[in-house]
Amino acid sequence: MNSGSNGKQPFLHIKREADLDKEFSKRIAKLAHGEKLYGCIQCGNCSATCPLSPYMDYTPRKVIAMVRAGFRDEVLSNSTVWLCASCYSCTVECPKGIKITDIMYALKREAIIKKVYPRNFAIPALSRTFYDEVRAGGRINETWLLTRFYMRTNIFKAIGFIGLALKLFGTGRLKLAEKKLKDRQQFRRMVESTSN
Amino acid sequence: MSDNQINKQAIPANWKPRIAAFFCNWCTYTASDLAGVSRLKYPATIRVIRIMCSGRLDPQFVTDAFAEGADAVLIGGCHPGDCHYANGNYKCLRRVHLLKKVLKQMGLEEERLRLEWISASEGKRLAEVVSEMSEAILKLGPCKVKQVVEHYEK
Amino acid sequence: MANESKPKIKMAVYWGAACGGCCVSVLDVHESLFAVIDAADLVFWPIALDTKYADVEAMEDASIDLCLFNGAVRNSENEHMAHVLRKKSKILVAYGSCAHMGGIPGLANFSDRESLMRRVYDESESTENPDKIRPQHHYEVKEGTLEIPVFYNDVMSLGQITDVDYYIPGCPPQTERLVEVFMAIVTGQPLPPKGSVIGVSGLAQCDECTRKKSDQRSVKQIFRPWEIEDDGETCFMDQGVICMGPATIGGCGVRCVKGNAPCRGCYGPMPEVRDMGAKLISTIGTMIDLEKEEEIEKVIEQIEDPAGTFYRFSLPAAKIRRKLS
Amino acid sequence: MSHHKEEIRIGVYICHCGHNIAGTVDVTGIAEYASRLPNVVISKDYKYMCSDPGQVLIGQDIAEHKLNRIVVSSCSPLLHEKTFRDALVKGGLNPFFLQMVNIRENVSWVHTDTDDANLKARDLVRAAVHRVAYQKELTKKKVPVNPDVLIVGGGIAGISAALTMADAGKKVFLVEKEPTIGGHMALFDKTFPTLDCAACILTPKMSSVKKHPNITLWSYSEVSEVSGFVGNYKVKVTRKPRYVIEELCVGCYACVDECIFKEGKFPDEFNLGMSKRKPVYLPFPQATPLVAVIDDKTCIHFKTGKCQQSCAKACDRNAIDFNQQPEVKEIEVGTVILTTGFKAFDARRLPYYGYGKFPNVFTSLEVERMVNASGPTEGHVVLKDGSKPKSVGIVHCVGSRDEKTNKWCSRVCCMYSLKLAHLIKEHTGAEVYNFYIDMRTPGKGYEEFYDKLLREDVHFIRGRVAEVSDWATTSDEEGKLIMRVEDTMVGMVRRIPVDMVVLSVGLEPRDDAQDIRKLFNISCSTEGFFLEKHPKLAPVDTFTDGVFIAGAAQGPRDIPDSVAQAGAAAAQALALIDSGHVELEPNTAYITDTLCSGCKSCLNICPYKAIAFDDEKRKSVINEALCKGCGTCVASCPSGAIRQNLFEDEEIFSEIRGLFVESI
Amino acid sequence: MKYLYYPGCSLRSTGRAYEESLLAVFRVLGIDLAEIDDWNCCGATNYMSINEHRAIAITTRNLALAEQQGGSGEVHIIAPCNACYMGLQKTKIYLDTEQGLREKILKTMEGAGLRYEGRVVIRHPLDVLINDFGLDKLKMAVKKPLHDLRVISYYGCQMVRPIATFDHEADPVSMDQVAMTLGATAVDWGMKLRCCGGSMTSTVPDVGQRLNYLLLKEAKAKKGDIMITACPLCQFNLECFQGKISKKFRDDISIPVMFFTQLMGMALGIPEKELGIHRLFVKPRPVTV
Repeated sequence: MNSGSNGKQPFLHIKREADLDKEFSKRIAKLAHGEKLYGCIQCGNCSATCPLSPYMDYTPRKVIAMVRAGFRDEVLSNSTVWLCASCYSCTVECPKGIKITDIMYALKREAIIKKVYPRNFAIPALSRTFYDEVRAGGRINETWLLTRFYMRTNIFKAIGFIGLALKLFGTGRLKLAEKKLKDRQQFRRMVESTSN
Repeated sequence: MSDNQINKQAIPANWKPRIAAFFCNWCTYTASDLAGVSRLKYPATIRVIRIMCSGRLDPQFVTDAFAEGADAVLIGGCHPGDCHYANGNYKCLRRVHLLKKVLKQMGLEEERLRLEWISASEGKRLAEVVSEMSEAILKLGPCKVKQVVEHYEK
Repeated sequence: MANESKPKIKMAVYWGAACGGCCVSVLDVHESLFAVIDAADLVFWPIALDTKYADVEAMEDASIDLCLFNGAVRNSENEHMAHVLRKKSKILVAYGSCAHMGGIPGLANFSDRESLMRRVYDESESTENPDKIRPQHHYEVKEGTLEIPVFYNDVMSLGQITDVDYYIPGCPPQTERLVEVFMAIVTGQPLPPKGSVIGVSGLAQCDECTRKKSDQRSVKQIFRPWEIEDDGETCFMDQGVICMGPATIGGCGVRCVKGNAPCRGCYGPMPEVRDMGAKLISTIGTMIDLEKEEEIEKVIEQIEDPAGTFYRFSLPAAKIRRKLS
Repeated sequence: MSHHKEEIRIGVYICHCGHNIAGTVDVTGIAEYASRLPNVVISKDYKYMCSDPGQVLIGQDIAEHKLNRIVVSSCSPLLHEKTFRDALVKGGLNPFFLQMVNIRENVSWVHTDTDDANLKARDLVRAAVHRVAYQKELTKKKVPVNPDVLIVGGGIAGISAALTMADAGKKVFLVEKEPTIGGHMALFDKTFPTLDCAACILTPKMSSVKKHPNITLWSYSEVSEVSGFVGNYKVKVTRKPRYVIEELCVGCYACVDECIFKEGKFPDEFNLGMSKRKPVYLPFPQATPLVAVIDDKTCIHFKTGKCQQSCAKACDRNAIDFNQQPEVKEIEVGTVILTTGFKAFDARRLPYYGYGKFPNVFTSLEVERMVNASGPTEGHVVLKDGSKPKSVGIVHCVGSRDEKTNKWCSRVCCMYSLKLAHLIKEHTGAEVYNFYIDMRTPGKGYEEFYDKLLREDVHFIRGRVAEVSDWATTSDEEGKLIMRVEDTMVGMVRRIPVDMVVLSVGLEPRDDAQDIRKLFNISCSTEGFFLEKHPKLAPVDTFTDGVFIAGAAQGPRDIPDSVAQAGAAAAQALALIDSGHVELEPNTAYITDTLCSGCKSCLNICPYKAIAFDDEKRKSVINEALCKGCGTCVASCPSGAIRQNLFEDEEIFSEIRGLFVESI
Repeated sequence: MKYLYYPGCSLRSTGRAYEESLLAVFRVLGIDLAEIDDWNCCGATNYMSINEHRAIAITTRNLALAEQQGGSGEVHIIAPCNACYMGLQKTKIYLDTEQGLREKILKTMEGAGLRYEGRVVIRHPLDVLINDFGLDKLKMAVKKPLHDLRVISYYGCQMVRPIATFDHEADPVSMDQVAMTLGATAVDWGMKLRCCGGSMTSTVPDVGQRLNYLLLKEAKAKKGDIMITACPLCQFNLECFQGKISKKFRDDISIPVMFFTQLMGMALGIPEKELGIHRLFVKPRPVTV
């Protein structure tokens, strides 16, 4: 990125064509079930309907513009896509039928494959933990999911949630053990036989 | 399954399906023009013969096309209710239904005869149908009727 | 009547893959037989005379004036005789539906040699053949090698094997037609162009049929003949019964319809029609007066064995001559 | 089988169409290939066959090489068959000795693999060479054109076409579904971009229609049946009962005043339900014809039979007739112009804009009525509670440019939104926001109008409004409608509180467009607008000769374009009428007597009842004047006795054979 | 009609009351449910983020198990959790429409000894209640009508998005209809589809809690007595963080949030214990008193 600029700050915001990943949009289009992202008219409806866009670095509209233009590193290494909560408002309201939520998923997966997702950000960690839990046991035990998640990220943060956890245990809404699948080995084999 | 393999082996390397297409002047032929004007792309497998109405489609044209060497036959007409001549397309529909039953008895694969309603505005549909059909016929391999007609087996 | 001084013409009748009905139809000339005998010498007629194939093979080429070849070509014997008789005959006539278009034996083209053999020699209810014996083309016995004809995979019409001068259709042909043709040859009348179908009226059966036809034909259901109460007066088509008459050339005198049975199409198609079955599909398909696809489907379901019905006598001569394997 | 009496001498011409064909197809190779086909005497390729030199080339070769059959391999026959038939005539040949091969639309434009494309082109040329040998000499039949014209739809397009035709001395029947002509334009106050008064320019035209001696105006009427063919259509028009004798009524309002309903009670269609009318009413003061109408669904007399009929008593001309029945008029015309107009998009289909839920969300048409001095609010733009809005948001592209509703741009919304923005600002002084995706102002003076608005202190926000809600997050949002949008210029999501929302609804095909289409046997595009014969070269023709289209029934368009198109349609109709006759394609069916057995299989299948039975000859007979040449009877004749000119069995069989007979 | 029942993981822990009340209500109404044997997690949103095809594979396993258990013909699966419901729907649709994907997943299934034929129909309990059982019948079963109760229906995201099968994608009304059938007043509000943030309450508490704050605040502003939901995560977020949210935003936004099935149970006269009312943090006083 930005090679040849000697790292001087003023050039950082200038993006040269050579720095862009021209194949990026094709890959994302394929991963996200369709070529429709090319039909985006930049109306911003997605950003406006998105409840989380105020917290994002780039609005969904801008993400699509950037994907189309090939701003791969910016899009992937950013927290924006991880803030998508999969509420699908954008997908439903898009006048061009673009499956924006699926694009967000595709970007998340791409970020993980490329290992460029924001490391200090908790959401990818939860996804990872969740994924491992399911792969191992077939079902989620929310107690262990959260425990492992906090261990993975910031154990101290968990302290703030101890009170809540106790209350949940008290009302029977958290349990230590959960019924598991009959043949977890076979389940795991099935999962692993599926390539992406 | 083994039949299938034999069939596949028999397909010449550079073979491409040839589909005789009978299109009605008002809808499907116009759709083929529209596909052209819109520069839509589809495989060069069909050979269009223009008739005024799908009602002119004589099943003899279909059996003749097979006997002459067509790998498949596509018939295109106006959507039901839209026939330029009131209801010629329905008459075509009935004939084709009966013809299909007979051809099935003759052992011809169903995919080789297709009737589609494609209106003048559906250039895209036309391209899709031709692509789908070409793919299906490519999988089936050449039609054997001509071979049978030319060489009676003793 | 043939002139006494005029030499008799030489005539042959051959029986290929057929039921024998055509030979019987020749006998049906009744009293006219005398006229025939007056004018012709029968030099070969397996059903009536003991002439050997070798005798025929020994004849001079073009020494037979008229040969009536009935039956389809089903095996190597039929084919051999077709070629021999062609060579020996001045006028070779494909006589009857089987020689003309393949006829009823032609329906075997819906099957193939192997399955026919299997059915006959292994599977039929009355077969007991534990050693799975099948006829062999060559068979060694003490006395030497026995040869029986090769059974072909396909049934063919005569015209598909050799050059035919005239076709006289029918299952069997109407005998009066034969006499007319015969007399024309004997009396030296100008003959029609080679390849013509003769002994036919030139118009479809309906021309002679006296049943009442509706101007507003509308068929919403198809029946087999026994499913209706035929009034003997109304066109079968109008009653929803499939009659091949409209697509079948006349000449038989509407025999079947006069007997209150729908025409089965043995006389073959009209001259402009190239594929009789396909043409009937067109006529009958168009007639079904329905527009909903499911309803159309339902009516078509009522037609039992449509391919066998429409190509009853003409499968080997059809555009698609047989079932594809 | 036909036996050629003459020697067949075929000339084959392969067109390059500049680069259009030659870019993909090896035109010289194919010309060389064709030269080796049976009966081909000469084979050439040429840059533009349809050009004059191209046509002359054919003529010269006919003379020089004694050609008697011509194959032109170029574009679609639907485009240039006539051109080349004329070239044959000029060269002294019967025009039907021509066969065209479509190697442009059907080959070069749709295939990318050049080997496959060349193979296909060769097959097609070979098939044409085989077919043309069997083609016969034919003559076109001439039929006279009835000079009368039917115009369906009395909006501005229909009115314009009617006046043009009538001024040219033709007898015009103008049929309108509603009680009055005027269409959508009658609803408007001002027209863009000139802001001239719609009524001032429309109503004189409406009364001209009424007064014109050559125009028969049937309002409150619908076409119910159409038969016949170009130049000779037979049409049935059903006149709905309006229970007022049109010839007697002078539109004095006495009946309306005396109706037992003292006040209007039922939603007034003309004001889009924003005001009320009585069961007996006149749509608006300038309605044409100015004749009252009684709505039998709301009139007490029709509902209960127990009305004192004060309206009838009030009419001193005895014009009210409660016993009126639908009346069917039968007319004969030579040409038809369809100007049935459009329907506005129903904003209820987009719940996130709150139309029907929040009272102060209006459609643009409702606001058009509001700003109109004769409208329900007498020209005042007001909220439902009667107060003036302090802020108004106008949402563009409502229902348009959206895959879930209408994919197309409705063309007029940007401009009318700007007009409304101006009028609202003028009437109320409110803050006006335009929310647009793209600003589309291609038209004479349109961009200038936009520019004027930009300087009028009207706000423009580029972004599609996601939601109109009453969810207030701050005190200044309380009681307001909040519009959420990304201002894509700034790159921020904004919430904008307004008092009134105007939804600029798009244009879509009318619900009855499909019925009209079927009646007149024309086509619709995928979206449902009437389909023109050629988008560029025949924009007002349809695939049915003698039927023309104009106005928004063919696609969204504004008033000037509708009027221009109506003029074009009228000119086309006049050209047809003034030529006095039309030539019909000779593709009719005929019966060979010597083959017809009288089986009657054909009688009931002709949709035009062109086949009759001659009881004496016991054979079917085709009435050539009624036959339209579909060929259905030809295909189903079991004897092969029915044949079709231009589409003879042997021509088609030969074409099939030619396609497959050999491939190189 | 018999339905197969896919509970999903949350209905066994934080959303336990949803399962308890759903089963109780369906029992009383006489709707038969049989749990899918050996079901596994649907993958929710998280799994998709890591590996889409594996996410689809594990969901397909559930569909295949259901077909196996449900016999021939259409097999109707009730998935009460919005995320599960959508996950199963989406999987079915993608398998129906994407040939390559389908072939691949079916191969995986074959490897696991399973067969998926596409005979499943994914149903939401609301869909079944309204379209199969019928609101008229429900009305007759009501023993304690909830008069004078202002109910705020919160639909959450994935019940009608991105696939709306039984309710309008932009303006769902099914839960409001049920509330009205129970005798309550359905409060119309503009945020019934606005996202609660999902797991963000735990991962990015600042954002997650703010989203919930906005929802609760508007619910209060519309004078709601009670909020109902059809999603375990929505319910968890909206209810269990009320303390934290109140403190953080210095605003009293406390309002009972319960599953719609719990509210139904109350109206049908089912004992509170069976409906898991005791598991709620915020006691639904308007209905219990």
